Amino acid sequence: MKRVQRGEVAIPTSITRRLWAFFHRLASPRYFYELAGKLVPWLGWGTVLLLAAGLYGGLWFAPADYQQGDAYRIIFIHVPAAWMSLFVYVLMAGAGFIGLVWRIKIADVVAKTCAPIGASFAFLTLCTGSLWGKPMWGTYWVWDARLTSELILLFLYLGYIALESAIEDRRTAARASSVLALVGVVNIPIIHYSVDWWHTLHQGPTVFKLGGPSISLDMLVPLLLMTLAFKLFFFTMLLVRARTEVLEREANSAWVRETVTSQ
Amino acid sequence: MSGTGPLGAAGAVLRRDLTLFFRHRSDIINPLLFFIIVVTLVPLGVGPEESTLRVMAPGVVWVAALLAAMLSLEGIFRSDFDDGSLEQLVISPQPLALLVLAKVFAHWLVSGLPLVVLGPVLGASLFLPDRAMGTLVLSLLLGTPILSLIGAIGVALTVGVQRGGVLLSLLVLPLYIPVLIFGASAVSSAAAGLPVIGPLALLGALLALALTLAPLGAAAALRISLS
Amino acid sequence: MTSFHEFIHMGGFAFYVWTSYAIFALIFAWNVFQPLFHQRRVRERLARRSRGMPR
Amino acid sequence: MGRFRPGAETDRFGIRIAASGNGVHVTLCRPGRRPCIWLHLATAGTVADKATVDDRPEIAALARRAPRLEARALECVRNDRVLFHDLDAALEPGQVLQVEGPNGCGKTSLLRILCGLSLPGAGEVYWGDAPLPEVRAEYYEALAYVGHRHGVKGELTPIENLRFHRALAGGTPDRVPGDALAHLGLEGFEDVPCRTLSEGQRRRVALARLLMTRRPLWILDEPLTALDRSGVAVVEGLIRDHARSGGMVMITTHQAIRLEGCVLGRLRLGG
Repeated sequence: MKRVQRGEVAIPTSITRRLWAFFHRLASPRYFYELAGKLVPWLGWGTVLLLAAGLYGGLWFAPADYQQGDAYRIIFIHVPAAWMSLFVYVLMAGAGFIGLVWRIKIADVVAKTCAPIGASFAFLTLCTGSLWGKPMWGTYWVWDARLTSELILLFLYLGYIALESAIEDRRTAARASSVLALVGVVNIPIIHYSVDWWHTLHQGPTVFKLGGPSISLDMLVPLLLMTLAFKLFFFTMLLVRARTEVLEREANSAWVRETVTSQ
Repeated sequence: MSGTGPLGAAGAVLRRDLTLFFRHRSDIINPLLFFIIVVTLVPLGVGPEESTLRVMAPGVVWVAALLAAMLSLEGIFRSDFDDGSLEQLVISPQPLALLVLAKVFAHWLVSGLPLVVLGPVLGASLFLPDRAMGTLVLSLLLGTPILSLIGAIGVALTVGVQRGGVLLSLLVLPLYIPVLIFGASAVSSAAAGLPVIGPLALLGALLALALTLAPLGAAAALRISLS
Repeated sequence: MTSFHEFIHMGGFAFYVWTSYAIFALIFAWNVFQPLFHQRRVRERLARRSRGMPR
Repeated sequence: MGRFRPGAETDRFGIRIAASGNGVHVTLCRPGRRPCIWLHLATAGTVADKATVDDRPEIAALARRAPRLEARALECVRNDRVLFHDLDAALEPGQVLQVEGPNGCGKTSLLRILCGLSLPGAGEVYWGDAPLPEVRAEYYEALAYVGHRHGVKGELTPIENLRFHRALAGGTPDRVPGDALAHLGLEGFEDVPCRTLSEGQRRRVALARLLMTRRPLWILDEPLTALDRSGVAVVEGLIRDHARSGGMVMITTHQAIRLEGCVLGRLRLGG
């Protein structure tokens, strides 16, 4: 190990080589298929545990909100779903970019399989948002800035999925939808800003602070637990869908025939 | 001079497209008629009272302009894709983004500019106050190129798809929303006598962004759709 | 939360809270089972195809 | 309808709309300045047309890079069907390579990959020993491609099509549109909208593009379709002259082409 002067970080080359080898191997569909297969059970059980803890904490343990009573408990699925819908879109655009530039097939697979999960999160956010709006604002749908942005995000997802399925050739479809995702990800902040600007222009800023000036700890913990649970759930189902997609794309190769007929 | 450089080629594309549009007038006229018809439908639906129409005028004119612009997007690449001259553009030594910009400019001249000219006429039919006319023209002048530029990316992505029209609107409309918001609010602010520099400046910023990035995006999308 | 009754009642907002969580459960279930069914269908299709033309 | 003379000075300001034989052109005249054509919808015979090229430099010397097209281990998959796999091909100046094979064996896909229009599943295309993506601009200066869809605009006349192509392609101009069309047997059809021409005539307009700018590499996808006997003879002559003066041609066709005195390679695709 080289002597490390203060302030200079020498990452031993063995680690970078092993890291690079890992990513390189990850690009090979078969290795990805097997690795994903091993990970899915672990991630699955992790999700179940986190969900149980989060739901218990959020629905049973957390105190009622001084303003809204128990109606606020919807945030434990509304807020994580909103965060996840945005996170998945950015991840999808990133995977698409990698697939587009370095032509790594697995990146295209990940990008394609992200979309339906992200869309379901966006849809969940909208449903819970409107159900939460009824007790709070009196109507199921109010053109609130965040809800409108979420609705537009759902349209972006649907546009992505529609384009991906409209083009027959699998590789062209992946590359075309990657470009769309990149254009979309550039537009998301613009749309978000313009909708906020439009909202404040017409209705003035709605003062809504989550559970009073500062959210109390026993509300925050379940929220973080649920957010982690959503993230883990997303990766689990992403790997499950990705494995199927890999099987379909590599249908001609021998290892797929072997794994398919062995069961 | 060994042949024309990139600008010469872009000029040639612009001239050719304008010639094609003028020889095939229906592609130009239909979106304009659509624009007029949509605006005239609103009073029939909402009622002829001046008070209601006056409030809705900016939004209606802008939504109709946006839909008319989107309707005419197919004309940018569709005919070139069908007869194979799009491939000649892609394999020409000139930068594809510049040629795409020329095509979008030709399309805007033919479809966006008439919307700018027709806007005030239709605004007046919806009792839009005269002081807002200037802002309406300016906002359409800034907005319609953005619609053509962003639409070009959508058309480039769906050019290979049969019956890509509905898919195109699903891809492009969410991206049109900021333009609609800033355009319509500029006109309604003008109608209410409020300062309009804010939304117009934001429209200008969107136009600058679209002018620089959209041709590159559309060129990349074209190469992908043709492969 | 003290009693199970209060838990069900949700301070009068039972309908909204439980409908939201029902939709949450539905969407998560769809996210879990749709890929699994799809995977099984794909495996069967590929198995039939590969048995059909042994290379 | 006066013929338009560029460069004539005018003293009055105005926009002159002159409808000449083949369309309308709008000229913006400014006092003391040459009239600049603002909207040029049709072209009367302007001076620029009469460019003639006296010397004919060796075509192959035109390419900046040693003109050599090579494909290494190309693979193409079209919706889960492997069209060809591990395919090697090379094309040297003076050579003609004919790609043969049954319908649907991937001839067009191969040509599109060689043109850089579509990406191969695996393998790489080299132009002058450099991978295509790195020398794309140079390659496109050296390539002339006439695809299955020949790319002739129906609304424009042959002259306009060729003039547009020359402006687009750049490079050293070779023949003047009128001569190129005459060479392809299209005298008298110069000013007729292409949609009124037959498919064979439109194919000839597309092939006339090859004469507009001097390109070392021609890639022709079934250029002989819809051509009558005289058309086929003209095209064979074109290919022969091109190959003899150091050019390279890659062609797919089902008819046997007679190319005396040229190195004719064959590339068989598909079973």
